[in-house]
Amino acid sequence: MNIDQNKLKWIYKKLFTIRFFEEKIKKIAKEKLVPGYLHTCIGSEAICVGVMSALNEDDWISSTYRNHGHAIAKNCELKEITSEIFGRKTGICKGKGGSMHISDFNKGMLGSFGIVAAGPPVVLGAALQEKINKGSKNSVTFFGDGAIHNGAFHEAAGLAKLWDIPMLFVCENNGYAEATATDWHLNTKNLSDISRAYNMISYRGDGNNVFEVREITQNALNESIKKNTPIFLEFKNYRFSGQYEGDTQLYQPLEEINEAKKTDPIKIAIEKANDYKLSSIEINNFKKQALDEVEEAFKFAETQPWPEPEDSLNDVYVNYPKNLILKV
Amino acid sequence: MNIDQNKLKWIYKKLFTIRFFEEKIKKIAKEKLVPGYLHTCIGSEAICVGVMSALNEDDWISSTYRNHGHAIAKNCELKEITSEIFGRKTGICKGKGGSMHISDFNKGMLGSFGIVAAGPPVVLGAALQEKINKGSKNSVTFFGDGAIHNGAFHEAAGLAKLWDIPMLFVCENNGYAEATATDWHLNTKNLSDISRAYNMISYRGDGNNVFEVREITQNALNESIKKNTPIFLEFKNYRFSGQYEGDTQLYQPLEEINEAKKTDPIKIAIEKANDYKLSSIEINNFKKQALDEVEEAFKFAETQPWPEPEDSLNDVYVNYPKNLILKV
Amino acid sequence: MTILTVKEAINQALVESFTNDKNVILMGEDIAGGKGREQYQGTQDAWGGPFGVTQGLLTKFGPERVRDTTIAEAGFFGAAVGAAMTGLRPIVELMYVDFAGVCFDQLMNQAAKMRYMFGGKQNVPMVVRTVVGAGFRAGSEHSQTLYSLYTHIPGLKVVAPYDAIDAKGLLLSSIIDNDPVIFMEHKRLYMSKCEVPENLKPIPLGKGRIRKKGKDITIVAIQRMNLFAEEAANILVDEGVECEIIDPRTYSPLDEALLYESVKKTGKVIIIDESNPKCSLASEISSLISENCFSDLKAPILKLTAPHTPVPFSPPMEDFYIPSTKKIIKSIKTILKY
Amino acid sequence: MTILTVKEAINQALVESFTNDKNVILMGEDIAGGKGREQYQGTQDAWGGPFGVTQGLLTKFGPERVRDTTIAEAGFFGAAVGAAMTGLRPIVELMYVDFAGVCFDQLMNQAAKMRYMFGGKQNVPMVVRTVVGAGFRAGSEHSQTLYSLYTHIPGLKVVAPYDAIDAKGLLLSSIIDNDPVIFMEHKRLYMSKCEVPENLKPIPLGKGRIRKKGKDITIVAIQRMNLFAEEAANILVDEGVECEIIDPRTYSPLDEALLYESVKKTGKVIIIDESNPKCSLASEISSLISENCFSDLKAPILKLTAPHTPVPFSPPMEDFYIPSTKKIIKSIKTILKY
Ligand SMILES: Cc1ncc(C[n+]2csc(CCOP(=O)(O)OP(=O)(O)O)c2C)c(N)n1
Ligand SMILES: Cc1ncc(C[n+]2csc(CCOP(=O)(O)OP(=O)(O)O)c2C)c(N)n1
Ligand SMILES: [Mg+2]
Ligand SMILES: [Mg+2]
Repeated sequence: MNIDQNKLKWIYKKLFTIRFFEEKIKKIAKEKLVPGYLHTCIGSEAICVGVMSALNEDDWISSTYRNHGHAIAKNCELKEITSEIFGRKTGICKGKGGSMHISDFNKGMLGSFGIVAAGPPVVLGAALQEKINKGSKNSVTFFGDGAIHNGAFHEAAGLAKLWDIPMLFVCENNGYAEATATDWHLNTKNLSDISRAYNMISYRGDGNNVFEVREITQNALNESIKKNTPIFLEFKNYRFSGQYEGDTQLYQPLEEINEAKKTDPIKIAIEKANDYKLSSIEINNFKKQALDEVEEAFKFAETQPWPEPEDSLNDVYVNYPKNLILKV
Repeated sequence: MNIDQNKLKWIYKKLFTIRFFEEKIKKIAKEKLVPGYLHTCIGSEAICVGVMSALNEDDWISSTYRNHGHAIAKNCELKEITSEIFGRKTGICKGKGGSMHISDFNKGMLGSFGIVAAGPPVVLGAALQEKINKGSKNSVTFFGDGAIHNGAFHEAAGLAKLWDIPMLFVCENNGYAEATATDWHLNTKNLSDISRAYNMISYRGDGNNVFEVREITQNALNESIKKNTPIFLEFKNYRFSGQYEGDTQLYQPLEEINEAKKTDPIKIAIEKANDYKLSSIEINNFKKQALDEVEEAFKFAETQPWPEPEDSLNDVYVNYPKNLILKV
Repeated sequence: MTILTVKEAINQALVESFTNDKNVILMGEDIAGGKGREQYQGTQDAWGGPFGVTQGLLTKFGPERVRDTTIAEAGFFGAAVGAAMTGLRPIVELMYVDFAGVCFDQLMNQAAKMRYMFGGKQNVPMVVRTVVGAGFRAGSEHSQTLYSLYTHIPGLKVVAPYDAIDAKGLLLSSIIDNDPVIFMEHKRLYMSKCEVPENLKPIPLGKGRIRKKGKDITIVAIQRMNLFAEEAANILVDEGVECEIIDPRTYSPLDEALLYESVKKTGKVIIIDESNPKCSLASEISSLISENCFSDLKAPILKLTAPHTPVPFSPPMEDFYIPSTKKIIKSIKTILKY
Repeated sequence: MTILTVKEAINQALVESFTNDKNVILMGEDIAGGKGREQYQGTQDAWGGPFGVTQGLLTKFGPERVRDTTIAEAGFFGAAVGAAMTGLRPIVELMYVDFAGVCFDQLMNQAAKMRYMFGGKQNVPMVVRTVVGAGFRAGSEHSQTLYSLYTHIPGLKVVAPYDAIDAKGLLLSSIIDNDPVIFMEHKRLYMSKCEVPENLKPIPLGKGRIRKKGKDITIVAIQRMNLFAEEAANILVDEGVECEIIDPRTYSPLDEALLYESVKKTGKVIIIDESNPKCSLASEISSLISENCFSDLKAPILKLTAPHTPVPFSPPMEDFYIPSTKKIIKSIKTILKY
């Protein structure tokens, strides 16, 4: 497939940015420099970037607690993301959300949900709104392999099909739901078979190959709009990160991890650079740019002011008597 | 299939009992002689009786607000059922449940739930208990076509398959969920296709033919135990009753109702009597016995005492300080 | 002025809101009815929900905006959240509040918290219409009120009208409000009537209503309990007792000032709530008054609630479950002795 | 006597209960971990839930009784109900109480009401273990307490231990109890330690505990708030103030008598609860005391709770959200002036 040069650069740059960002997060997590839970997405870069490369800037997506890659690929400000993870006032959610809830409505992120399978119904609503208002924004919900057992996913999928809502259900099948292996928890041969319950079109792809992810997503978007129907996409990859930083990952056998490394999405992307006539100098340049940006973002975040304690009282409602939020 | 004579009599008698019971309920509902909501099951008799005829007395089942037929076929005391509907002290739930919650644990009824799709998870639990304790009771959950869109159904189905739990998911596809037609609300050609999401074995049958229902159920029970797996059964019939008594049923076209009358389960059963060498005299006898029993039950119920107001304070817990239930 | 039932008043508020703003939509199970049978005459709009409240909307505003759903509350409540954030003003129907548990996450963790935890960039202007209340012989799973479940959650607003004026005026407000609102309709009040001005303006959320002026005791009456409070007050007039009846009408935000003002005057309070007692709205109001009117109180604050039991089906038991006029009078007399 | 952390105490109670009764089983997400990788060494029992509380159970009692589930809470909570009715004593884990909304129906309408609405013929002896509490920098969807949601519902019992003794003794009781019990474990207390007698007997549900005797003021402290209450009390000793600290330990049934007795003596009360304020456990306790100890009260009952906001992530804001020792002291001083 042809890719415009700018998009190509964007893809590589984002892949590296996400990887470096997460590696940095892992490091500072070890050093306990940031508060709270951290869920990194090493191994998911191609899915984040591949899908987002097929979307328009203002399309709607939802993410989960494992959202850094989605946020970065959705062009959220890296500095603001980092500042949020550090709990600072200039964070993308003003420090109220933290790592699990990185989200920027103005960039089309409807939310990053800590509740498994909370996203699909919400994105269904955004897509419904587009349909009713004859809008043109695409709607994509990201979720993990573990989410397909949850009722909220099923209810959203069933309604989307019944109501002829064009949207994409994008499942990242990264081999694990917490400490539970996907090949145990599936009832069907392929994860995407779940969509048969709804007679929903589905495709599967290599989640380690950013270009394949992109192509499948582009085609699915077109088909979904043309046929006025939701489509389910399953991308297979491997969760190199633990469930969260600090997870001992004892349940992930070493041989499995080593095997998966052979198809590391970043490695694959670098191998494919040739096909797209990108020199290793260019690639190294992207890497450097990405690394610089990441370093800069962390430096920024570290020096940002903390929120005031009382800032916590704002943003609960658009409109509510202040004295009923906190008695003084 | 061969049927033992006693069973055969039981089947006919139960079919008539349910039909006459519900007709009587419709009548007294019109005359507003009983309190509350009433959901009758005219048209469901063959499913109730066919499935239950394949079960043992102490097998586990769950039902819904539309439970009269299930309770009668599960050999609950007709007098107690009726007394409950009348709200009397001798009712099967001591007057606490009412028509929507007719249930007798001692007869293997785990519950009649007012919440759509609440039953499947509960029956899954009973079946799990049988598995763990190496018990031999069968477990069957009844639900309607409308319930298959609900998350609780999906979660129970997925777990049952994953855990290799022998049990039956019995869906009565009666053409409507309240005022919504099944052929609109289904995403798949056949309702039972929903089970594909779980790679669950499924069978479909004519819900108006009590003998077919019985045979399919018997086979499914055997297969389910042999293969250590849940099985999904869809029985198609027609909801002659409204959603509840008082429902104008305007959304059910007259031609549809008339068409459905041709395959009324009672009519079909009477036509089949010949195959089983039952004379019309015998059939009429069953009818008369059933009618008598129904009349007797209603007479009984009408004359039963009301519960004391304070009876409402009992049975909340096995053990709880009385003075914390009601302050005096 | 026309005389309207609560049911008619709600339908009017919906029609007006649909007319005023094309972004208002309605989703729920059988809110129209007859879905799938459109080809037959007279099947459409055959229901309007189990109480017929939304009947006619489909005919007036069409199936794009009046959407019958499957029995998938988590699905369509979540969808309402997403639709609200992106430009619509969805109204979703929870057929009975007793079904709260099948979609509580969508309200508690999404509708209520998204604005906050994502930094205040988005609004979630949606309304949940739901039916509450005992006294219908509907049993344990179709008779609860559950006011306190929603009132506890920051990010939600909770509204519960008593009469047709409040039903219409508060629903108009709820729909134009930019926060998620739980709008609770009492099944035993649908047919109660009162005069409603033709051009009723939205009634602001957070303002209670003094339904009767009095100086001897403050009766805080929760939704349907206003009926019995009024009966009790009328009977007590003959004994020379002047009760002040306050209907908070919205439970979050609550018009605390109005309550305190009344208690300052009367020094005596009874709160009547047909909910279960523990951690109830009655508990909340009692605790607020006791904290804020300590020196004004001349007697203990009484809570008259249902007992700590599910709602029983049988009439004598259900009647015992619901606070009654008789019990109200008895309790008031107890306090008046102080 | 051995010194145990709360986490160890809970694990011990589970092991003992599993040993005593073969009908005890445990279900939850990754309560063992490593499911599907059994063929590799060291993968089994790799988690024990996110806090490692249930680690070792799989190895001791096997996969039939220690069952990892999919992310299907409505499914396996419903299954627990059915299993409980038919002979097992299931313990199910709701990984964080914040997920309450995805399986609230199974508890509110099934576990809690089935015994009642089906006429008292069946019991539902199940325990829900769940993790609550702020202070972990875990954000709005992993930090709530939601005590009041469950306490409101008739048919449920609610237990929330503070220290290791209570954790073990109350869990033992909860598992042998014949009613559904919600057992709430505070994530910030897991590592706190105390001495626990070797042969600790079950501690009865419904009995509060006086954690410190005193005569000047009653502090009712909810779960983790006992920590700050004690700190505050210790500081105030220097100023000659003797605080009595009461930990109710079980919220349903609540040991009301113990509270009233204390208030009779002190005449002054502060209730500390890290939950949101409206319709909270603090509201409930305040309203009970004000109604039952009216003439004993010398000052208004203060409630010190979180504000009416979701739990914010950033440390300065989260620290402000949680009642602090400093705020407790300040509030106590206010009351003592009366
Ligand atoms: C309703 C609910 N139940 C349980 C959890 C706890 N939990 C958090 S992540 C997770 C596993 C999710 O796995 P998957 O969907 O595969 O996503 P991944 O982490 O692999 O991206 C679980 C069980 C939750 N957040 N929400
Ligand atoms: C969770 C939930 N949502 C909505 C309802 C209201 N309701 C009661 S019956 C019903 C339709 C059920 O249809 P179906 O499953 O086909 O059963 P049938 O009545 O045809 O036997 C609905 C929507 C409910 N009881 N529970
Ligand atoms: Mg996964
Ligand atoms: Mg049906």
